[in-house]
Amino acid sequence: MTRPLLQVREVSRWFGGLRAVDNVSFDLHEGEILGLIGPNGAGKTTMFETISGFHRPTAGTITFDGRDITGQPPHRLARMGIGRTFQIVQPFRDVSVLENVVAGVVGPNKPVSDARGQARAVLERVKLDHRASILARNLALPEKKRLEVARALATRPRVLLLDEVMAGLTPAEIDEIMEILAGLRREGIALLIVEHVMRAIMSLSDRIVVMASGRKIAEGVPAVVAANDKVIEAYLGRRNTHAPA
Amino acid sequence: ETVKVGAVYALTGAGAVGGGDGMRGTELAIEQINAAGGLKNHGGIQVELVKGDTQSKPINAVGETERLINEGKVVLVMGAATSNETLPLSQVAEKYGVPHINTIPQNEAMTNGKLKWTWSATVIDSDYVDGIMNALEMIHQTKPELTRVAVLVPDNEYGIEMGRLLKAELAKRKDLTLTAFIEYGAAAQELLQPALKLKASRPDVVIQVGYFRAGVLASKAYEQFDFHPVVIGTGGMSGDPKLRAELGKLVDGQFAVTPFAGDLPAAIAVSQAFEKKFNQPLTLNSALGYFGTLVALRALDEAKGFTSEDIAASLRQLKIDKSQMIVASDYVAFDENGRNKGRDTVVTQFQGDALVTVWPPEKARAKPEIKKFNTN
Amino acid sequence: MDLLPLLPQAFADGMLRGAVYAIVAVGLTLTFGVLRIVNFAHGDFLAVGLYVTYLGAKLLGFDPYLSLVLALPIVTLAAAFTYRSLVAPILDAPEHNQIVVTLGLSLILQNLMLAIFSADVHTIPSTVASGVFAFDAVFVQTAAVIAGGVSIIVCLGLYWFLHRTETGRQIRAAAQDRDAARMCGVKVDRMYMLAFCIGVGSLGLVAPLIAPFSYITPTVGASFTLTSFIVVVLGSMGNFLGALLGGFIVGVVEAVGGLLTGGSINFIITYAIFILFLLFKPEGLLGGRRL
Amino acid sequence: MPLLEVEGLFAGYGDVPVLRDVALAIEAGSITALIGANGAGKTTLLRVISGIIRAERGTTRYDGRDITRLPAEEIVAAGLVQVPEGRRLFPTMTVHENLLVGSSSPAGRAKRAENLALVFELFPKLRERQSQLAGTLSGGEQQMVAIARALMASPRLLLLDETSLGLAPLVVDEIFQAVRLLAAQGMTILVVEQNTALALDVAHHGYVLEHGHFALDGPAGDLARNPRVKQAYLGI
Amino acid sequence: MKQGFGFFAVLAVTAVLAPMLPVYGQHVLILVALYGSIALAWNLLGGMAGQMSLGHALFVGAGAYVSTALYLRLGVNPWIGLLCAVASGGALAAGLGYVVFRRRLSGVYFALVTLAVAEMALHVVSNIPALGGANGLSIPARPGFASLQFASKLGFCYAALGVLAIVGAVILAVHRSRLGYVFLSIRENERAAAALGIDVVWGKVVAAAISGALAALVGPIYANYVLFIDPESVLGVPVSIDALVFAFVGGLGTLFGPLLGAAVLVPATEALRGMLGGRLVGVHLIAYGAILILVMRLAPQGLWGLITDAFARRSK
Ligand SMILES: Nc1ncnc2c1ncn2[C@@H]1O[C@H](COP(=O)(O)OP(=O)(O)OP(=O)(O)O)[C@@H](O)[C@H]1O
Ligand SMILES: Nc1ncnc2c1ncn2[C@@H]1O[C@H](COP(=O)(O)OP(=O)(O)OP(=O)(O)O)[C@@H](O)[C@H]1O
Ligand SMILES: [Mg+2]
Ligand SMILES: [Mg+2]
Repeated sequence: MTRPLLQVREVSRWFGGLRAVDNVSFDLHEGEILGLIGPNGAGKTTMFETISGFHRPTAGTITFDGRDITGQPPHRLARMGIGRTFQIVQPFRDVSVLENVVAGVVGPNKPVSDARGQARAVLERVKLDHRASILARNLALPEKKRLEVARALATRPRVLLLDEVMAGLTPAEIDEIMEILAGLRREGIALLIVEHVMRAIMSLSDRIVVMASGRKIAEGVPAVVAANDKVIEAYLGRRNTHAPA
Repeated sequence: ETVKVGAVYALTGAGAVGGGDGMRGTELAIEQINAAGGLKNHGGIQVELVKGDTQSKPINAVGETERLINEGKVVLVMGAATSNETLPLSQVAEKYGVPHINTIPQNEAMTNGKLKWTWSATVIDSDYVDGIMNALEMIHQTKPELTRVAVLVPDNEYGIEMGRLLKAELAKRKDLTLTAFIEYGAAAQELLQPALKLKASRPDVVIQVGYFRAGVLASKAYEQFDFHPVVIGTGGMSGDPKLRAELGKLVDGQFAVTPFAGDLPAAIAVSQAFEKKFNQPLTLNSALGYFGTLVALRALDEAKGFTSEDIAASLRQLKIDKSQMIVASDYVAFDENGRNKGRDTVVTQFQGDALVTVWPPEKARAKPEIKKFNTN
Repeated sequence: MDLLPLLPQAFADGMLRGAVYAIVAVGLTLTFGVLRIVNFAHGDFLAVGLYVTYLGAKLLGFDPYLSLVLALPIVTLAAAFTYRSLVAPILDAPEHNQIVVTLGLSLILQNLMLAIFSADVHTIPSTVASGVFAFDAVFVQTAAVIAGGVSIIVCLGLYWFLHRTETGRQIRAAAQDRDAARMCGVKVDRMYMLAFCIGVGSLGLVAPLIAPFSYITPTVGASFTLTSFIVVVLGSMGNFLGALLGGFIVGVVEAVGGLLTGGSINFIITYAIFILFLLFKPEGLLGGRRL
Repeated sequence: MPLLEVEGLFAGYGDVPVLRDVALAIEAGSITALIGANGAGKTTLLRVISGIIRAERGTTRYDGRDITRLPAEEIVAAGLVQVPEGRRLFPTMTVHENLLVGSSSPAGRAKRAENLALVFELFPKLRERQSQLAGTLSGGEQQMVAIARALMASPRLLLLDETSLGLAPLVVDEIFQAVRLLAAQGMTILVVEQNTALALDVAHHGYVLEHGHFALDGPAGDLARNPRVKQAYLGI
Repeated sequence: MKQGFGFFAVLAVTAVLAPMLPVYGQHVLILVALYGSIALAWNLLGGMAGQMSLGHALFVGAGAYVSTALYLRLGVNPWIGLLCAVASGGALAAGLGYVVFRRRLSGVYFALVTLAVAEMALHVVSNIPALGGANGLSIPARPGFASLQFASKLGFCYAALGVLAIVGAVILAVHRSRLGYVFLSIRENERAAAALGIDVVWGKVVAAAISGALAALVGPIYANYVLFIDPESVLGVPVSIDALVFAFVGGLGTLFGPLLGAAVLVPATEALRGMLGGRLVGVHLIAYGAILILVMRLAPQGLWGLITDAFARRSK
């Protein structure tokens, strides 16, 4: 495999006495999809927030493309090429879908000249182009999730962190998103995805990192992780120990 | 057929107390002249009042004055109650060349020669200071030992100017000791701390400057601290008959330096008419509004016609004698700057139920009483 | 001048004034801090209460304390009417709609009082509590002590009510999530109405209490509105004990500041302290914990 | 007679129509699953039934009584209780307080102590967390509180909206275990789920909502084998 | 595009019609243009960037005081004073914004801080003798273009419309540039904005600076029109409240709604005062209050929304 694009080294993030993320390390390579799973409250979202600069790590270092980015503010990381979505969708509710994505295009300090064209292209990639002129708040949930992806994509990220973009979707809708994500991988964008939908995460991911109580408890290819006793105990439960499709 | 005159006061907003009083005085004066047959020299023509409300904002003083001049077609304007409204008002009068009768504010800038169209019937700040020094004189005639003097002024334009003049005047008097000079916030909700500091300086006499509300708050604070100096007040802060109604005997014995006293011979009838019409006593601002309007109407009556030039000429020559003075003015005649040469103040005192003029002796209705007081 | 000996007096004045701020702010804490209704007319209801007290004195010869039987029900009724006609329809509206509506209400109330009572300053002395207590060199008005005491009791009482009673709990639940509360069987409309009526109606209790040592004009309430917002924020939004503490702090800062400085420099100090507070402890005195 | 009966229901938000001519019948003691794409109107239907929003037309009958125009709190008092989508806890109140608010209806208040005991038996974790602020709980724990809070109202009919959303598989198992237990004790339950397989697995009867209208209904097992359902909702 | 054209068209028509207005009408036009400019400036920060200030009087007042004091004390030409006013308003807003936004204060906290700072400034100025203290400053009447005083009312009309045009042009330029999206993103969701590469603190400070500078532009024109300023009239709370009420009533966050708000409410106040002011004290303000409530009830999105809705319906 290529050299790691994103390196997380012994990162911790504490809230007072609570160790939400505790000494976690992993790598993400170019063009790779890395799944991050774990029980509720395991620290997955906190890990995302720390990588994308919304939280400063309590300890540890994060490097991106060989540069130490630990403690950089979120907007600077976004400009470097780290894009992210939010677990709770946060569209700009009162403007159109297109404007949402234009904001993504110009966000990292780009002029507005051909931003609309670029935004339309991004909307096509997530199959939202037919909704371009709708106010974002009027979108249905699956569309909002895709908008969330589109806006992050518009910033031309090299790494994209996706936090539960499939939660609340029907299986058919999940299939649609999976297809989009597979397309992104083909474009060479590295993806770090958090998901509780096992079917999706097991089939999409190249590798999976499992967290519980802030710690990394397992890492490896999906089949191996799914069979790991610790993972079954903490997360999957006996009934869900099916191997990936 | 009527001739229209304008009056601009703050009827709403922060300055509504003073402005409302001024407007009521003006209303009464106009009602009376109309009832008495209008302007005699002009075939008994009736006078119509057009009112403007500044809402206590200078820019509305501009707008309202312009409205009155342009749309109300008034031949002269009167007002307002505070100098921050009256200065812009007079600038408009200047621009249109319409006579402006300043009724209430005593800011000297109104009549320092820069404004050609403003005539001021009332006193200026320094008159109050002279009056206060007279009052001290009066006190020392019976109690020469009361030499410790403290000063309490608000931090608004009126208070700061008065404070400056008072300080300068007291500094000249080697026989007096200035024990404290205290500024209070004009918008303050209570005056406990200023009163506390006053008391701590152990003055015999407190000179207090301010408006009605401050008078209420100061008297209550003195009472709380069991502090009873000889009080000389100015403005609405002392000597307003409404104070007696609100505070009862708390104001007993307080002196006030004022250009108006309700017991001046010509004022008594006006007071009664005012009470009858508005069901409230005639206050300083009401009296000044009334008096300024009288001056304006008199000038109008004596003018050849109702053009601005005619009215201005009439104002320049105007002479009103002592018998018609409802205020402390000795007579009315304007100097070249539009300042009333006859302007004057008297000293009044709350004595029991009455508010009486006690100084100067020739205008006094009673003798000043300096009752028991404590300052320690 | 040696100001040191005067400090105890200033402190006492500040505490008593702070208690008044606190009790006015407590009502705002309920409506603004808990229900999130931005009410710029809050203080004007205090003025309404004061005029009711004044009328009681003028027309019926009531002592201010007796006027409680008029002011409390009338202000509460006014609050109920306001809630039904103006507040309830805009509960879901954006904050700025609420601001404009309550600013409009404030204009209406102030000018209604102006039209009826004129801008004159009035006082309402009490014969029951007219005296002055003297402790050593400190003088305090009996009426102010009564108001301060009641204020503390009311703050604690409301705290108890909101945290320890069934109704209080339901009010808090309704304030946090109206639909969820409804799904729990809470009569949400009634709880909002009740909270608003208590929050604003409490001013009907405050008015007669402060009447003996303050004054009335149509705009007297407006100055309380601003101070109350400051106190509510200082004391951690929505926290009654915080409001009490915030009230005391503002009162004492004003009084001691007034002693050490003159004129409006005092205001500058109060505002400066408030700003520093917001900058460095925005979650308020009692931490971020809302109700 | 069904415990809940919905007929000819039309509802929407302002100008936007959502439900068109919906009819539904739920037998006492059964578990019914309601499935459908996002935005199909499932939540809207539950909100109408619970009296949170008003129907434009149509009736809902509960226990033989017309409750279409009843205020939400009276519907709760009658024993029809919803666990809302997104949990909707009172975040700065403690778990205990959340549970107490859950028993605001007269029926709930009367059986408060009893229900509290029952709830702690069902979710032993919550007993330890009683004095923690609800907003600081993990997602799974919050979902348990949401269900527990609804149980505090002594429901006869429990409506569960997207209970499994965002929860770890293990927790989802725990929660549906509890649902089965409640049904076994005689409670009538309506579950709305995106996790169609799970919903049809636990339910006796199922409804498929498409664009605000019921496209299909039948025994849960039949639906699970229906090719159309398989393709659209089971992702197979 | 369309809105910009519409704005300048309305401005041009107004400029052509202005000479035909009676003098009092011209006064009202000046008021509308000045208050409208303040409201538009406020809206750039409060509506477009979502940071609602309750202290815009600070910038209006700074503008008025800087130009007036420079002229009276140092004899600086009022036109240069005007530039200094704008610079000082912008600098003040940027400085205040930097301190406040860096501490992550927003919403009601931001509103209260700005209110407190403006009030503090009022009392500070009241205590500075060089600025006339509470007395205020009177500007000697010296009509002439060079002294920024215009001999005729019409001259002031054009000056005020000029200010409005500048404010409008800046707003349009911002709206069409990247800044427009920066403000929009910050207003809609700060965390999402940061994730898009937007420096949120920087964006807010820029919004504050532009807004403050534009508000300060109004100060010198006001001062030279009234020829008198004092702390209460240019730094007082009512100035800030007016700006925000006009913006709310006109349409928060829309490009030109706040101007519409001023264009409706200012003449309404004047008309009400003219009709009712002389009779029963305060009645016109009661009516004004009722109008505010009614507008918010009937047009929750503001008058601008009402108009665009009507157009949308017509074109359907
Ligand atoms: N800002 C914060 N302050 C205090 N505690 C926090 C904060 N953010 C998260 N936590 C705590 O950190 C822990 C990890 O939370 P996190 O949101 O990262 O979990 P998660 O793995 O994303 O869970 P889920 O799958 O439910 O989304 C939880 O216990 C949570 O309550
Ligand atoms: N408060 C609201 N105002 C306006 N429209 C709404 C509102 N809530 C929902 N809608 C719209 O009504 C339609 C149905 O929504 P509903 O929430 O009932 O769907 P659902 O089937 O529960 O979907 P989901 O699986 O996403 O929860 C959707 O198009 C949605 O956008
Ligand atoms: Mg998470
Ligand atoms: Mg739903």
